[in-house]
This record gives sequence, C-alpha cells and structure tokens, in this order.
Amino acid sequence: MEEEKRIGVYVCWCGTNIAKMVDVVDVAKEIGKLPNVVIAKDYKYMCSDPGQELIIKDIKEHNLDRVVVSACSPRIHELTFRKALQNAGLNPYMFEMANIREQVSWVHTDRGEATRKAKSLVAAAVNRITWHESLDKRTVDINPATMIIGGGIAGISAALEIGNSGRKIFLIEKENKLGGHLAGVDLTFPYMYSADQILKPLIKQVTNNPNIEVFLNTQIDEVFGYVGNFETKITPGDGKEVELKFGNVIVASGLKPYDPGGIENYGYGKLPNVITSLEFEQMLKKGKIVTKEGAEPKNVAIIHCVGSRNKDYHEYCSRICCMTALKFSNQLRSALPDTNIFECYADIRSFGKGCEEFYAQTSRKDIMFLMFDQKNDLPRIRKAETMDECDMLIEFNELLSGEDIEVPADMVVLMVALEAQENARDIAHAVGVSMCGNEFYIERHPKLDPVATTTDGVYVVGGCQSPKDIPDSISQARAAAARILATINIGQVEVEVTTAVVNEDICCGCQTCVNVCPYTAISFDEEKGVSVVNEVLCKGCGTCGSTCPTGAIRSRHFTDKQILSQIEGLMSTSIELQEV
Amino acid sequence: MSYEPTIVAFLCNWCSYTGADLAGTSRMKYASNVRIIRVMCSGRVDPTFVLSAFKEGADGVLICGCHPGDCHYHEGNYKCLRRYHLLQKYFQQMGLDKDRLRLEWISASEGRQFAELVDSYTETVKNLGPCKMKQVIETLT
Amino acid sequence: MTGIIFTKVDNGYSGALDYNELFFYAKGIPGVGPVWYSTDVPLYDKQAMADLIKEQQLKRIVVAGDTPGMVKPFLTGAMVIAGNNPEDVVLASFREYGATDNTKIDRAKGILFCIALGVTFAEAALPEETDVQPDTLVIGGGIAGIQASLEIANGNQKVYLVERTGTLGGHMAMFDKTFPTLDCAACILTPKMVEVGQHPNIEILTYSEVKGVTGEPGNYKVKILNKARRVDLATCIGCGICTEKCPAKAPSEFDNGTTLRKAIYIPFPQAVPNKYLIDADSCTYVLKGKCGVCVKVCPVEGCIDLDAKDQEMEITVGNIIVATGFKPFDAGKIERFGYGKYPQVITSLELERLINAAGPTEGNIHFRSQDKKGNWIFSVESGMPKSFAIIHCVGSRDENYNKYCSRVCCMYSLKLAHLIKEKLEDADVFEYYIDMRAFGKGYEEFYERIENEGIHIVRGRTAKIEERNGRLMVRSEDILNDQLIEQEVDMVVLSIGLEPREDAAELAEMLGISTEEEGWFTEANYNTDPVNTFVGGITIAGVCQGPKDIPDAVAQGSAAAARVLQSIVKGKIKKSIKDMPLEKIEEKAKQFSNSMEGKS
Amino acid sequence: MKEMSQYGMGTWNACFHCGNCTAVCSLTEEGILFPRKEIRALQMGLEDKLATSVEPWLCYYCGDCTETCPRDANPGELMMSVRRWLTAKYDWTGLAGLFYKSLSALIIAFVLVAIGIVAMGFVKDFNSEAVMYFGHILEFYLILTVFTIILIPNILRMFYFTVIKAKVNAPFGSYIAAIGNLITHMFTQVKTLKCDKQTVRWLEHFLLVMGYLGLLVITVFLDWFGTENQIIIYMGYITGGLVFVFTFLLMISRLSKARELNKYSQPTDWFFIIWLFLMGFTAFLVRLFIDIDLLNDHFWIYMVHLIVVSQWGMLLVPFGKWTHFLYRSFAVSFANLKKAALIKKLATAA
Repeated sequence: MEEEKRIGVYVCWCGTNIAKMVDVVDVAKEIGKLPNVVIAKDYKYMCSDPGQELIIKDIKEHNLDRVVVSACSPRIHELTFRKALQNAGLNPYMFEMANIREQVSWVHTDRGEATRKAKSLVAAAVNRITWHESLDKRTVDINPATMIIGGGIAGISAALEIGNSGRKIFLIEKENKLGGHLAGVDLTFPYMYSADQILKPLIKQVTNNPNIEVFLNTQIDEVFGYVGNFETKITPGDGKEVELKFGNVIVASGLKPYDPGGIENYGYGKLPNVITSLEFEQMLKKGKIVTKEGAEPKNVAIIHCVGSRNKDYHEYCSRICCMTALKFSNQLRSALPDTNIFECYADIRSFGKGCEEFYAQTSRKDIMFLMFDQKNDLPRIRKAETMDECDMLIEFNELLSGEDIEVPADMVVLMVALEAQENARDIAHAVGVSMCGNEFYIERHPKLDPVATTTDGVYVVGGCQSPKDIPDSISQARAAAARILATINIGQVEVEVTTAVVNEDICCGCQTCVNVCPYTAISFDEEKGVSVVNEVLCKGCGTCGSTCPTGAIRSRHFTDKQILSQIEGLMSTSIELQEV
Repeated sequence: MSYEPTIVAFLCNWCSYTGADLAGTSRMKYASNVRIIRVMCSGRVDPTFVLSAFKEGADGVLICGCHPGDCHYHEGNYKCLRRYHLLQKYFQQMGLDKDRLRLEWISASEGRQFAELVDSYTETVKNLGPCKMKQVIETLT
Repeated sequence: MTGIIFTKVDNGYSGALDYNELFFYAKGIPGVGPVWYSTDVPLYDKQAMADLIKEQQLKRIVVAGDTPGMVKPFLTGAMVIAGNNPEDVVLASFREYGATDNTKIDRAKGILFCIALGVTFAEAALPEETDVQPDTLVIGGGIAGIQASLEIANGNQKVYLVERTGTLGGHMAMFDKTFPTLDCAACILTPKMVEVGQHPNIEILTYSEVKGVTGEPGNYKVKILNKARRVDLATCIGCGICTEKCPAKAPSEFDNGTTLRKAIYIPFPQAVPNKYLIDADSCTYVLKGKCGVCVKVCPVEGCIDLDAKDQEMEITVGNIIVATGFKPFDAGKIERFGYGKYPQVITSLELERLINAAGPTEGNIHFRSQDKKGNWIFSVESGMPKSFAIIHCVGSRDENYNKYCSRVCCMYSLKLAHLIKEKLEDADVFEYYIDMRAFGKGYEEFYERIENEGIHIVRGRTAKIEERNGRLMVRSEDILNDQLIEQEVDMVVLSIGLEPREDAAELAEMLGISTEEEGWFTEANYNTDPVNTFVGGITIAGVCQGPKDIPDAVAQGSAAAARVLQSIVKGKIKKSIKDMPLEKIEEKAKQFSNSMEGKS
Repeated sequence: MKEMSQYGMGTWNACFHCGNCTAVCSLTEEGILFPRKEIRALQMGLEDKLATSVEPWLCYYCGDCTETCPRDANPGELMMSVRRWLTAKYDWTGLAGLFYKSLSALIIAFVLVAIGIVAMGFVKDFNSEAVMYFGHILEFYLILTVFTIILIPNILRMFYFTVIKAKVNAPFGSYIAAIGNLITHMFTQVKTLKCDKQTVRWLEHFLLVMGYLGLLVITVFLDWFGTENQIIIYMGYITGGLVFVFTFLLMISRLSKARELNKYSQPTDWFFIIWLFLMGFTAFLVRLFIDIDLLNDHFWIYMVHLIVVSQWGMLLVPFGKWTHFLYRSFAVSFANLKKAALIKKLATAA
C-alpha cells in the first residue's frame, strides 16, 4: 500500500559557507526532479528565523508531509528543524538532514565534484525519508533526587545548590573525606584567601543539610536506567549495599596530579629535594619549608609545565599551574624572606580576574623569572658539587637572554600537570559519557552546552572535563545544577523514541538479540515465544537489529528499509551523474 | 579523466560522525569519493548494508566506530568487529578483494585522522579498480 | 588567647578602610588579647616572632587586612617554631567579602568579629529568607543572558530579557568563527536566539534599558524604558523595502563601522526579533522633520510610526540577572599604533566582520577605503592585502591602559591568523605576543596547529607602527631570536582587549551592587560565589564580571540561573548580606561559636 | 643586582620582557638591541655581559621606553643607572664608584678642594694677580693631568671591556672610520636627532656643548681674563652666556619635571648642572667685573670661580657625569666596530 508522499527539500547556502563550494541552486533544481519531491528550494540561512518560517509556510501551503534540509551537520541543527516541523503541525521525525557543509563544502576543493556529491547526499536523504514514520515523544516523570559523583569543590557546590532547594542529593566520594584537592591547599590565588576557611564551612553545610546524603569510600560501578529514572547499587565503606534511585547525575570526579617520575630530566624520585607542587603545598600548610636534610632552602626553583604542553607527556595546558607557581613564590617570599626564588616558565598564563595584577605584583618581589623551551628543551637537574654551595643545579638555555645557565637550587618544586583520574574510564562507562584522547569527558557542545553530555540527564562539571580553577569549576557545577533544577521544577522530561521494537509475527525466538543487548532491555517472553524490548531501557543502538536473523527487530528511525534506500539513493545518483 | 571510485562510509553517531564533523569544522581537505551514512552505532551496521552498497555500485565500504572501550553503547563496536571478520571471509568466497571493506576506529576528536583515512582508503580503492559487482548482478538478472 | 595582627599595607591593593577604627574595635572582641599592626611585630624574624607568640601565650593568630594571606606563610612558620598548630593562623580578609572601602566598615568589623571567634563570615552573615516573585529579569541579550534566560524559561518560569540594542546576540553574533573548534559563531548562536525568540516563557524587550530598580530581594519593581523603535514589531513583515528606499546612512553598529547601514535597518539578517527599527540619530525625518519615504513604501499600513515616543513600563520580578557584557577597548587611545591615522590599521572586531561571509566584503579581506562621500569603509572594490601583522595585548596587560589580561585575545588572534590564511593562502601573517595564553580545553593543541600552518609567531610586543614605503612598518623585538624586526605589512590587526561598559557604574549604583576598581561587577566571593552579589536576588553572569571566553560565559549564565531556579523551586530567597546589621552578625557568630564549643 | 640599586632607581624587577622598550627606541637597530637585554643581564646578574656592553652609552634617555613601558619598569632610568655603574667600572681609581654610591664622600671631596683653593689664596695673600696667574696655570695643568692620568686610561679600559673582552673582531678599516665618527659625535652628539621629537633638545644640547668647549678654550688657552683682544672678550661673553643660560633652562626643566627623562635625578646629576651653571655664571661675572673695574673690590668672585672650576675639573670631569659625554662618543665608535664585526661575521658565515 503506497500512500502519496509529499517531500519538501531545502538547500541552505549557509552564507557562503556552502554556496561557495556547492552550486546550491543547481542542487535544488536537480533534486526537484526526483519522485515525491513536491518542492525544492535554496535559501541563504535555513536555520534563521525566516528560513524556518519558510519551511513552516511551505508545509502548510503545499501540504508537505516530509522535509529534507540539506545544510550543516544534523548534530547542530536537527533539533532546530524538528522543532520547526512540530510548529507546523508535522511529526518531528518526518525530517532528514543531508550534511553538505561539514561533509562537502568545507572538506572538498573542486566545485563540480562537491556539487555532485551534494546531490547524491540529498538524493539519499530523499530516498530515506520516503520510509520515515511518525514517532511520538514520550515523557517520563523525573525522580527529583540527584546523584553527584565526586566530593571535591565542584561536587560540593552542585550538591549545595540543588540541596538548598530542598531536593535530595546523593554525594558519592571515593576517598574517606570530602573536599578533594582543595583540602590539601593552603591559600588560593590570586587574593591569598585561606582554602580551609573556604572549604570547611561548605563541608559543614553539606553534612548539616538533611537533603544531602554523603557516601564516603564509595565507587560507582554501574548505573542503570535513563534520564529521570536512574538507579545504581553502591557499597560504601561499611560494606552494606545501598540501592539509590535518582533522576539526574552530575559527574564531578575531578583530576589527579601527573606523576613526574616519567620525566628523566627532573630526577623526581632520585633527587630527594625535587618535590611536586602538591608536596610543597603540604609544607606550606604545615608551616615548615625544609629540605630532606632539615634545613631551610637558600635557593628554591619552581619549574612550570611539568608534564604539560609537551608532546611526550600531555599536549594540553593544565591551566592552573602558572598561578599556583606565582602563589608559591609569594608564599615563599613571606615565609623565607632571604631565599632566592627562581621561576622557570614557558609562558605565564595569568588570565583570570585579578591574576595579571598578581603576576605584576609578584614580579616586583625579587623573584627571578627564567624562560625555557617546554617543547624541545626541558631543564636538566643534577646533583651539585660541594664547591657549588647548593644541593642541585638546573641546566637549560634561558630564552630571554639566550644564555646557557645553571640555576642553583636546594629545593625544586615541579608544577605537575593535571590529568584524568585513574577511574575516569570506569565512570564514563558507568554513566555513559564519552571521553576525548586525554580521557577528559566530552561535553555536549564545548560552547553552547558546556556541562551537559550526549546522554540525557548526565552532566560533567569541573576538572573531569579539563583542568579548571575554583571559580570556573563552581560556575560549571552550578550550571549543571540549573539544568537539573529546571527539570525538577517541571517534573517531567521527554525521552528518546528511536528505540528497537520486535515484530512478534516474524520473531523466531532465537534470543540472539537478548544476548547482544548491552542494556538488558530485551527479554524473552516464554509464553509467546518471542523477544520483547523494554523501551524505557533501550537506548537505540541498533545492535539487535543487525543481529536479528529474521529481521523481526526494527530500530526505529534507523530501519533496514530506511538505510538500504539511503544507500540506493546515494549510489544511483552518483553513478548517473558520473556518467554525464 | 582518471577513475574515481565511490566509497560508502558508515559512521557511528557518537565518535566517528562527530570526528568527521570536526574534520569539516577544521576545514581539513579530503577526497570527495566518500559518501557518509550515519548510524547510531557501528554495531548497527548489518552485513546486508555492506553487501547492498556493493550491489548498488560502491567500490569500497568504510565502517568507522568508536575506539575499543569507548563505545557509547559499551560494546557495539566489538560486535561490528566480529561482523567485519565474518564479512572478510565472505568476501574471499565471493571473490571480492578484502580491501574493499575497511573498519577503522575514529574518535570524536580525530578529525585529522578521519581526513587522512579517507584519503588513504580512496587511494587503496583506486588501485583496486572499479568493483564489478553491480554489473555482474545486472547481467545475471 | 587570640592575637590580631593588622596588615595595613597590602602590596598595592589600596583599601580606604579606617584601620584605626578597626584596630580599636578589634580590642573589644571577646577572647582577643593583643592587637598589633604588622609594623609593630618582628615580621621578618621568625624566631623573634615565635618568642613573642610564646610570651603572649597566643594560641591563635588572626591576620586581618585587605589580602592578609600575603603574610600568612611567615606567621604559620613562627607558630610552628612556637610549638603551636599552624592551622591556628587564620585570615580575616576584608576583600574576600567585599569590604573594600570605608562605607563597608561595618562589614569589615563583622568579618573581624567572626574570624576572631572561629566562625567564618559566610556562616554568620547568612541573611534571612523571604518570599520570592516567580518572574525573573535578565539584563543583556548576549550569549550569557540568552543562556540564563533559556535555563530559567526551560524550567517553566517567566523571564523578561532586556536588551539595549535592536537585536539579541551581543558580541558573539559579530564573530565569524569561534576558537578552538572553528565552528561558526552564527551557526551555534542563532539557533539559541531563535529558541529565545520563540520561547513562550520569555518576553524579549529589545531596544530597551533598565531605568530604575526599587524594592527588595524577591520583589523588585523595575522601570524599563522602551526606546521608540518606530516600527511596530507585531506588524512588520521584514520585507526590507523600507531599507531599500531609505536615503539616510550611518555606520553600522553590528559591522563595527566597517560599512554603512540605512537609518531604517535590521541589525543583521538573523536578528531576533527579525524586524526593522529606525535609528533616530540618523533618520532624516527625525532630524529634519521631513522625508517619510519608509512610511510611503511600507506595504503594511501603520507599521511605521515616525513620531513614536519612548515608553516606560514597570515589571515586578523576584530575581535579576545582570549579563551586560563589555565594550571593546578603544584602540585610538594608543597613539603609537596609529589607529584612526593609518586606515589599514584595523581592530580585531573589524576583521571579524570582514572575514564573516555576511559582512561588508562578503567574507573577503579588503583594504579600508573612502567611498564617494568620504566615509572610510571596507568594500569589495578596493584591493586585498597580502601581509598582516596581528598585535596582541592592545590595551591589556599595560599599566598605562588596562592592567588586567583580557583573557580571550591570544586565542582569537590565533584564530584570526588561521582565518586569514584560509582566505588568502599566500598571505604572510605575523603575530606579536607577550605570553601565549592558550589555557582552555583544546586551546594549546590549537596553538600548536596554528604554529604549523606557516604563521610567524613572534614573542615580542609591538612598540610602534609607522608608515614606510606606502605600507605599514611594525617595529618589535623578536626576543627568542635576538633580533629587531621592522616588518612591512599591508594591514595591521590590533587585538583589542575588553573593558567594562561605560554605564556599568550607573547600573551598579541602581542595583546596589559593587564594582572592582576597573569597573567589572564584584562577585560575592571570588572563589565560592562567582555569580552572586552581596544583594539578594541579584546575580551577575558573563563578561560583566570579568573577561571570559564563550564556554565560561555560558557556564556562568547557567550558574546564575541555578540560583534563581533554586529560589523559585524553594519559594524562598535570601535577603542581602549587604543589609545585615553588625549586631546581627555578631549575635550569630556568638551563637555559632557557643554551639561549636558545646560540641567539642 | 643589589649593587645596581645604589646607582639609581630600581623598578626593573617588574619587567616581563615584552620587548616594547627595545622596539620603541629610535636608536636601536639590528645587532644593537637595548634596553631589554640590559634589563635581562641585570635581572640575571650577568655582570660580565653588562660590563662589556657598549649599548648603555648609545641611549640618550629620550624617555620613550619608560613612558610606554607596560609594567612601569622604567627602562630609561635603568640605562642611566647602568651608565653610572659603567663609569665606576671603567674608572681605575675607584673614585667614580665611591662618589656615586656615597653622597657624603662627594661632598667631603668638594669641601677639600674648596679648602685647598682658599688655602692657596691665603698663601698668595689673596693678591689678585698672583692668584689669577696661579689659577690659569692650575687650569692648564689640571686639564692635562686629568686627561693623561685618568681619562685616557679609563677610555682604554672601556676599549678593553667593550671591544677586546667582548671579543669584537672588526676589520681594520672600520677602526679608521670609527675615529672619524668619534669626532663628529663628540662635538655634535648628532645621534640624538634620531630620537623622536628631540630636535629642540638636540639644539639646546649642541649649543651648550659648543658654549662649554668655547669657554674652555677661551679661558684656558686664550686667557680670557687676561686678554685685551676684543674679539676674544666678546666670544668669552657669548660662550659663558650660552653655558649659564642653557644650564639654567635645564635646571628649570628638571625642576618642573616636565619631560619623562627628567623625572628621576641622581644627586650627581644635580651637581653637574649646577656646577656647569656656576662655572659659566662666575666666569661671566669675573670678566664683567674686570671690564667694569670692580674685580679688585670683589676679588672673592674670582675665588668662587676658581673653586668651582677646580671642583669641576678635579671631581666632576674625571669622575662624574662629564665622562658620560666622552664615553658616549667613544661608544658610538665602538658600536660601529661591533656592527662591522657583525657584518664580517655574517659575510664569513655566508
């Protein structure tokens, strides 16, 4: 039974982004000739208000029932256009995007070739959309509780932000106390406030808040469910298993310091007076800055970018070490007024509020700033001779003077990089977030959605998505809290509908699908002898669909028919055009 | 004009498609022979998709998924790997060169790797010459 | 016993607090023994200090001052020598809680009192709660304001979004691409703008300004001036005939003056609302009383009313989010760079518009030239430069202009260098920087990439720009290669820094919030409260609090919304810390302190 | 490092090495970069590098660097301090350093010279003719001694530091050329012209130097106070007038601190200007008194003049700022040697 299909196709110029490399007018003209295509237009900015209004108007005027937009990546604008369809009274799934910007105009250099490819992509989309079906959004109730992984400053802030509104929080911390790295810090840059005085009242607020339940010595193994209705089992320190149910997850698992033992030049672990920034921070906290021999150091060298900004270690910048190093210099100058202080740096990155001023102020305190090449020529630390009157010598080419120098040091502080936690991968798996090469979590969009992830209801904040200072971590923590508070306030959330569904008439009951489902969303109905999909648990990966020997399982919105006709469309046009 | 092959690529939504987008936003140039189809997971790539691509006239098929251990759906990419091996055996039996199918892991941050992969694979397929499958089927039917 | 040491001189941070008054106040705090100025104690001799601690039998030391942390390490050391616990050196930082001038001396006293009693100020100065009106006002329609509005509106709450200009979008809408991913600003921003425009919970008030705020936390009455747009938003169909026929021109604000626009215009094609407006300062009718061409050609009757007057409205809101952003540094202030003197010295913001496909030159970089009427604009008719110098830190990191780092310039300069190369493959691009601040996620990797694109990155601040052989000579020291560079280029791009808006102080006064010396709004606590202020129900977000890149501004927009949503979900809002009387703080501190002792 | 702060103001610690000062300076050129490199050498305590550098002498302190320094590190003043330090370094007697560092030592020396002159006058019964004759001889020998015993050895030391020790390997021809531009620079200081907006200053400076040299020649070699030659007498008035008028202007500008360069002044700088003024002024008065026949009644004026001249010749010329002009002129030549050496090196390398 073939009902009439009325497709509207829109080819976007994206200013010149697409139009420069693709003959959009020609694409629209050619595609307009395809069967079922009622209308094919090109327009300067499809995503703009007038662009969207154009679609809505056409849907009404031409009685369209499906829309193809050929523009940028669907990852950017699929939702925008789906909403437009909805506004026009069409089911949002009667929509398909052909990506002719990221996959064509931006990556190819021959206009003819690019136009040809664009045509085949649009033709494929037209073919595919012929088989699209209406899918209805479902909403689920939101469990107002939130689980927060990580009890550092970001986790604490998020917990308080939501907890203070009277909603339940489960705060999970793998160590035996709250506070994270901030608990080991003496003063914060650039205004030298006491970290203790900042952190302790916050921890007190957390423990005193009846809405916040803290689980120490606890790790997260696996989280089941979906946005609004997650659950997990945890085994806190006392060994008793607890089951938690919650609607949202905030991952604030933070960072760990880099182990500089791997950098041979610095001799960490071999030279006793080479210490890490964290160890030095402890000394400051305890009020005793002494070498392993117990003497006050006469010369202290601080080496920046240890494990950062270098291809052999981490390529990224760890963002907070420059300021921490400047803070150390200030603290040293106060604690040991006569000590010689050397800052060996690559670039001083004092970019935050009040930070450049802090740098200016620090540089007036008789501190010697020495620049080295962090990419190709790391300083080398060696034990000094007796006649040198110091414990160690640091050798490198000083870039600002061009001299090869030897810096005397009785203590060397290595400003170590910050890297992903050891269990970053485990947590990523448990809650379903992606990681980049450095094992930092990937946010949904680096600019527009910096704390959400591609998994609904899961947020990543603070250091676990890349190194951050305190205010930036807290801003992020609160940003996630805002999102969660908004959903709690509404009480419901929409869930994805592109799940798998079993055609019970064809299912042979082989149960192959039951085994491949990573979410145990498929069970076997003994009575009927067929597989059944729990649509709430199904995340729509489609693995079952491609495993099913009889084709009984359909992955909604990614059905065999849709993809096969997409392939067909892709090829037929491309060959046809090639022959011309 | 030299022979230009057509390559169909199946990219998973979470890693590889994003990686290809990154290649685009970073304006990395690569061969225009590749046509991308988005699937939610490389595990969704049914062997029939691959075969049907050849049936429709593709000269090569590329499947890209998340790196092992990074799958958004835990282990879809492993399932895909198994099918890939299976398909390769099947290809041998059919007399197709096994290089006509390639499986690679491309993460969301590997735009450059994606562009390089497309270029090198296009070169590979070019060297293999046109795939005769479509013609064979057409003559047979 | 607790001793108090005042550090009066604080390394350049000037505090106009009356320290003598604080000194005598400190003596009266219960449990406090000796009170000194730091000049009265041996601050450079740890042993002598330790002896003094022992002699006075001090168990705790409170160091008080603007940023007393500066001397803490010395005192911790002395405490250890004296055999005490180093953690008993505590800080009473007046700046931390905003007591930076003498009008806030009571707050400074409160801070002293709390810390001396072992209670943190934030705990004791916790204001009472009161009912909250559910609606929210967001001031500023840039990315931070947009984000905040959406967060709240998506939580089913009403938002008024007030924007000074005729469209949402702010500075981000002017940019071409964004670093480090290079996705185009419009592509990611305009959908958000459209979402705001279509959101049933958001009432957009463009071309409007906040004129007065009265009331108290949870219940503010805000007077808003709706400037006469002279075009009816409801009936304008955006056909553009009026613009076509309008005879008057003025420099386009959206294009940063790189081209001209008509007196009746739409700021840019994707503006939200996508409706026209009339600029009274350039409209012939408004200026001379005759013209009215637009009215004649407008197909909608009554849509354009050239005699429309400004109107005022009043709204009641529970919370206010301030996201007013920044103004770019005026490059003309630095004479040596010749901006305004040499036409080919342009600002980074001008280049953004040139590179933008929707800009005056359709995305190509052309020389600035004079049109027939003598206006200096960019048009496709003039030639294209082949070499560029990009100069970092213009107006930033400079004691003569702005001391602070503007945080975004390094990265956007690298981005611009890349975009120039993309447009003009053979162009020579030189970057002159001081420290390369590529600190964010993926930034360092981007820097690395740009370095490998054949762009000459020179460490050395440009000192002056002169005309030579009809080109521009940029003089810098290439420090890392020990050379003096006199580079002749066709075009110089000044990477201008960010400055607080001129009206920031006025707005701060209206809202009762404080500003930093340089004019950024002050947050309630540098570390823990980056978006709140000392006034209940008023939060700040984005660059108006200090320079920020897009992700950080967006995060702050959301963070500000969190506090608003928290109060709405709870139905209660905290009053202002600012208004807490000293007696109340003292009383609470005593309570806390007693309860702590009771426990231990 | 710490020693340097005794030679002047030290805010150079604040420098973050942006290179602005080097680039803004009109006198820097390829191969001759300052003042950032001097700041660096100083910050790092590279005394040798500093001692062998000729660059500090090439700076005329126009103040552009200080005015535009983004860190208020005051590079201009730093260069001035380095020059003072170098003066001490070149001076084999060590007195220059002592006078810079210790104001009291300088004052004591001044007083001692004054006492010596008064004592001499006492010995000669304050007989005007005898004293003036002695004064004339004294001036003559003073110049000779100062040059041969102090200045020439010091110049040689400077040559040793900046050329030999710095291993400048210049071709022979450039040495001859260097002597040529030494002479032009010594008299005209023409390089100042390269500094922006400095024409007026250069003219002032040029006239002052001309006046000073003229006065020197006229009083010492042409015996202004003894001569009857009308031309010499008028020339004397003109040169003397030039000296005191322009020093007076200089003093006013220093006091009003109008220009950036005059913001910071060391005591020795003041001595220099005041004594120059006094020298011109007293010489002018002495001759005036001679011409209107008042000198015999006011003989003290000559005594004052002689004291001033002696202090000038014995202290300020060999150990004070006067030497800066000398060293600077030589430095221009030495810098040219360096440049020539650089070209030679590049040529051989190529």
